[in-house]
Amino acid sequence: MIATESVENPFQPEPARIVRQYDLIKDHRFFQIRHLDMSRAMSFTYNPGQFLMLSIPGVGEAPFSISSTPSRPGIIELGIRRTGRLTDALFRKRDNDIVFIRGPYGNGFKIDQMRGKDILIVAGGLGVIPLRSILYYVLDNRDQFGRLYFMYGARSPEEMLFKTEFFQLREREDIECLYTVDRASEGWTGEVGVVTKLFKYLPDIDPEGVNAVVCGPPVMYKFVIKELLKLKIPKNQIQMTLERRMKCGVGKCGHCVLDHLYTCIDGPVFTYWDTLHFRELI
Amino acid sequence: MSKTERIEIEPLARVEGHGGIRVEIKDNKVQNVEVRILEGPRLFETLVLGKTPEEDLSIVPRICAICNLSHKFAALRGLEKALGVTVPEATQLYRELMHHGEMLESHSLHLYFLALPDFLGYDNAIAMAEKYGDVVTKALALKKFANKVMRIMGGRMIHGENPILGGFGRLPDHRTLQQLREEAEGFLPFAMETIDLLASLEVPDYMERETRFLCLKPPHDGYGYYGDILLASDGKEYDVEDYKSVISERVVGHSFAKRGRYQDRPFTVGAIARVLNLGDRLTGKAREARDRLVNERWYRNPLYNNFAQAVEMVFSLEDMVRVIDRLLELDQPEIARPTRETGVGTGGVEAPRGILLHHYEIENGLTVSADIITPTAMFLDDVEAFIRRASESLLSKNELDNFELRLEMVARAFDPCISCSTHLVTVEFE
Amino acid sequence: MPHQLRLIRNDVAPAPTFQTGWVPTVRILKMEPKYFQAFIESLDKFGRVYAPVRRNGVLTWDTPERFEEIVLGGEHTMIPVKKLFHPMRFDMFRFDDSGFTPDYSSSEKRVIVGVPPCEIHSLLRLDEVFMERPVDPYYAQQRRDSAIIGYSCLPGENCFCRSTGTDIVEEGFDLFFVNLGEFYLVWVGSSLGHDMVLVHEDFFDDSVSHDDIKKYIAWRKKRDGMFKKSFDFRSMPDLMELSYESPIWEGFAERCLSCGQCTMVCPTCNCYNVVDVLDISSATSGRRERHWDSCMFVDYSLVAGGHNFRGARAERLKLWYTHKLRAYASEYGKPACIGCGRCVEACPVDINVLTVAEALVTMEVPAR
Amino acid sequence: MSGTKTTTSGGESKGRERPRLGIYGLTGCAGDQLLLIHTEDHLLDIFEAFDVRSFVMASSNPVEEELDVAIVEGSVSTEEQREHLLEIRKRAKILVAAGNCATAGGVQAMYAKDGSFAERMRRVYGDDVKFVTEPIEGSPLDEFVTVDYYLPGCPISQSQVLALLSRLLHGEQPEPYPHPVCHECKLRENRCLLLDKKFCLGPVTLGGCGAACPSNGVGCTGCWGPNPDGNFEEHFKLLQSFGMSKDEIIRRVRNYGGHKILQYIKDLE
Repeated sequence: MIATESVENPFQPEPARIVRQYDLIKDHRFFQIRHLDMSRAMSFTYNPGQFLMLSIPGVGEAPFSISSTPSRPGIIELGIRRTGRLTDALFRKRDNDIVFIRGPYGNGFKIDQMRGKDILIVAGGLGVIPLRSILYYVLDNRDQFGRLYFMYGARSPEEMLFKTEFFQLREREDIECLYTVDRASEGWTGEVGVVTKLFKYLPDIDPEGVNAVVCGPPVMYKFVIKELLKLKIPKNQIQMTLERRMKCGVGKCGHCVLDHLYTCIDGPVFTYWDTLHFRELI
Repeated sequence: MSKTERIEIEPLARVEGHGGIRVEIKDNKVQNVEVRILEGPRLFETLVLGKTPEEDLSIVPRICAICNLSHKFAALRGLEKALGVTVPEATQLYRELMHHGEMLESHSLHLYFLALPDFLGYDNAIAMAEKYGDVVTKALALKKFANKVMRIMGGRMIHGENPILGGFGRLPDHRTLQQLREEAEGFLPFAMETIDLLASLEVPDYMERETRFLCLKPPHDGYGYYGDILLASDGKEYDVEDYKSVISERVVGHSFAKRGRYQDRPFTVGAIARVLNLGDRLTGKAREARDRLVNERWYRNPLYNNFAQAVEMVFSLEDMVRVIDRLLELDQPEIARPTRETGVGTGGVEAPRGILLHHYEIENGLTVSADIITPTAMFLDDVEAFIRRASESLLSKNELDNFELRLEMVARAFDPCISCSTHLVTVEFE
Repeated sequence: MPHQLRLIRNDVAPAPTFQTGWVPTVRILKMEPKYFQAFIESLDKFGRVYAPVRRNGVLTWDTPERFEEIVLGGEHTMIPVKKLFHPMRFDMFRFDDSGFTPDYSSSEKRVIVGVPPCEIHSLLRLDEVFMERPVDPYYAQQRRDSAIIGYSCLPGENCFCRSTGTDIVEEGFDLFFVNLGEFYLVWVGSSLGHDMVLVHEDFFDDSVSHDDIKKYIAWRKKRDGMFKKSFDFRSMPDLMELSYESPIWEGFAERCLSCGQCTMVCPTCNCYNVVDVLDISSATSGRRERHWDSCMFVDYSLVAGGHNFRGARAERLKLWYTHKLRAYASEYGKPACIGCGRCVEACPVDINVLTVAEALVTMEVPAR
Repeated sequence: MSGTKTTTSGGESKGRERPRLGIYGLTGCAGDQLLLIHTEDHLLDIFEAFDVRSFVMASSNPVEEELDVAIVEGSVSTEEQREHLLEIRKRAKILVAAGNCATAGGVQAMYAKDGSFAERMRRVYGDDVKFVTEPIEGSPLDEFVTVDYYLPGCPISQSQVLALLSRLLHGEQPEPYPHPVCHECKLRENRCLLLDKKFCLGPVTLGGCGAACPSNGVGCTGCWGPNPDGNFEEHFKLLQSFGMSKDEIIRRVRNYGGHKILQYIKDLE
């Protein structure tokens, strides 16, 4: 009993304006976009950890994590690395140019499960982009969560994304910021080494009371999870967000399939418990 | 023009490939004329050595995209002779249909898009379209139709692999044939309008000189584009297997294409040779067209080759209808199989621009020798001769305006497909 | 063909999945063979008729020029009926500077004649993917616009649909013809099917006798005895799970040509790629196309920046078989394999559900 | 949401100069240029969208200046062509190699680097000829210059060349298509020739041709060049099981493989 005329086309891209953009570091750019239709822009909401499909007509469409928090509505923020045809085209766009988006897609982080808990955010490199969303969500709803630890490892101080923002966070008392770089440069006084080296700075925690969220390059997960398990954090309280090739965002095209799950609808956030069942996951 | 001047026309615009004409003039006298073929050597006859006929059939059409199906057809005729393959009537007719497609495609491209702009004084067909929009539109449609025939019979537009030893990989259904028949009939009026247009043109005479014409004589009473007998305008006939004694070849340093001669003199092949040698076999509208256009000057003036192409377009459209009508009566043919693995054969086909000969020697299923003589290789010496004549007559009349363009027109009239001139002699295999 | 139980318990009606209407009870009718052609020819008023016909030597779903062209009752088409619902290539949108406009023009009213039970099952499997919210409007429209006329078949050389439970069908058709030789039993599966019957009511007889039922049961028995291939599907999920690290994957990967034929011919494979094609024009206009894709191809899991989650051939093979034999079942409670045997016929190097299933048991990659 | 139409502030393309295009042929059959001419419906679009500076096969009076895009067909087969290519490269921002000759060397490169070229030249032309330009064994463009985009095939495919041109027109990059011929072959609903033990290079050859040969019952000859993901070893074993010798398989794979096939078969030869 489907009348196509009245069915929404889930693949329909909607126009959005690039409100502002600037380079984070070389080949990494920050975009603020807003639906052209103002009422749509104001009603648009999402969960931290969700993503958008972004199109440039004639070039194509790809998924991008939302880096802003729904607690600050009206503007969608994306952090994008220039890696190919679509991002090349996107980087040529100027302020006020139009791109096309649809979404939000994916499950997002399990906020309900995280409420009342201590939050441990572990980001590696580009992985900080989706985690920035949950980071600010927690900060904006500070009373709903316990202690907040934010670990971020970058290759070098120069390659830290959102460096100014994140350095300012260190001045807040309601968050513990731990940063590390693989290679220090002059003036860097923080930790040097991979992100797992930061775990030694964690105070004693009650593992049952902690929710960890992890995102980073594929090689990072194994090592970080080992540390989290050492802390005895329950497997279903470890969440990670994954990247996969996607062509639809709504569980049809098949590309992001992991076992019987689709990264686009059952993910991109999975718990470590999930990955034990689906060995291909990480 | 008192001191030595060298006129170079390079590249030869709108000639497919890499031709260049070099004319050396000293004290108002033509010293030297060279049509240079500087496209690199490809050594096709060595490429097929040790290969199966199936591979030969895939490799040799790559000599020239424009007449790729002529090469395929000639190779099929040569290889089938060598291997004792006799194709049924329907297969032969499908091949004729295919060949009509290529003939129409090539002639329409050359006549409407390359030659007519010259006659009418335009840079290209797009410029010509402003005043002759109707002609260009219809010509485009005709060419498209011809491409369709090539695509259906060849398998794709260029280098289709549908024609195979003994038959075809895939044949069109009756519905498709009917459609092609209707379309062919539909283009006849336009082809006849073209005859009217040509009849109204003035054809310059600055290059005129006597020459001889060679073509293949069809194995039936009618006009046609293949055969096993070489027919010369002097009335002589030769078995195509003896082609080496009829057409002598030589190598020149300014050309990777070899040069053929008949009785030690340059000669002309192509549409004009066919219409002159076989024109009295034409019937119907094609006969009307031929009678309307042909005159004594054709024997001296290569520009009439374009007129001959127009006559052949009419013939091809009419003959396609005949071929399809017969095919609709016949069952789909079986693929004919080789009866031997060792043998020798020369396949003769009239490519759009003239006689194309493919000679193969097969031993135990593998190619031990091959010789391919392309039409361009046959007429290049004659092109040089006509260019020399044109230069001399223009110089003597002191007509130096558009000198290069007028020489180019002469070369272009031959419809030289330069890429197909990369050609070789027989390689004797030890 | 419909489940035997339905013959007697006609109070439980199959849900008419995608037709507009509801039939309170299953009607089972009889038809004499002499009426069959006229009946099929009468269906064109419900839409353009598609059926298995031979084109260039290959059986394919296409529009028959004549009734005689239709091939029914056994041989499979090489490409399954999914191509009529999930087209190999189509335009999803036209775009220009002002945005994307959906293109639904590829759909038309159709009557698909001769769909075997396994392929009806395959459509129900595809429904699980495409009709799940959010509904794929392209697929949904093709589904809504198509009537399914099922037709019974006898197993071919490589059929093993008894093992996958797809040799019988309870839903997903408008009419279903069981060919018993001397007559047809015709199940009416939807109100549209009922409307079709009404056009030539005189062809049908609604008094199915006890004797007819006995003939049907005998035919079922005979058919059940004809299967030459089978495999134990129920143990597959566990076996797949246990074999995740098995060396057989590497063994099959050495042999696999990654040609993707298995996925193209598989009635339940639904993967696609989306590509924007610009017009040759200075304006930014063009179309967004959808094409069949395959998880056997190297770029299937390749993301921008060059990371390939399934660069190794073994990973790609494992994904497909895991998906067919375990993962889909965990999600939807039934295998994604419908036992048609197309992969058995299509693979030039004998990698298919049967050889893989066997290797999972023997831990040996069978010789070719 | 469905059918959303909005007026936007316009893209970057507005008011931009048309990109300058040059189309050139070196040694080959001219089929790739001819194919462009055969795009009838799109040829005028190409001339409209691009400023076609040089395309001597289709239009006279070429203007040999700076180019945004140069499409070069054919192999480098003489010293003069090598120089011509270097000169085009200098003028062109983007260089596209079109066709098997330009991308792999063409059929004339089937004996690539086996040392027989001089002898074969001698066989064909004799000992004494001195040509005005030195012949070179057919070589792909990237032996001498950097190539930005490849359009493989003998000939190239109309849809691929139009897709490339339309992307370049907007300053975008083309979509890669790294699938074997078998992909399109199955979509044409052909019976797999390998099942009938017929020679076919489909699985080890890049697709894009629309399965031109297998659709006519003729095995793929490999003209799109090697599929880097191809399982060459296994495919050769399969063909050997049909009764073909390894030499014959290598010979056939080299017919259109030219220089590019060598790296894939070096361990198999």
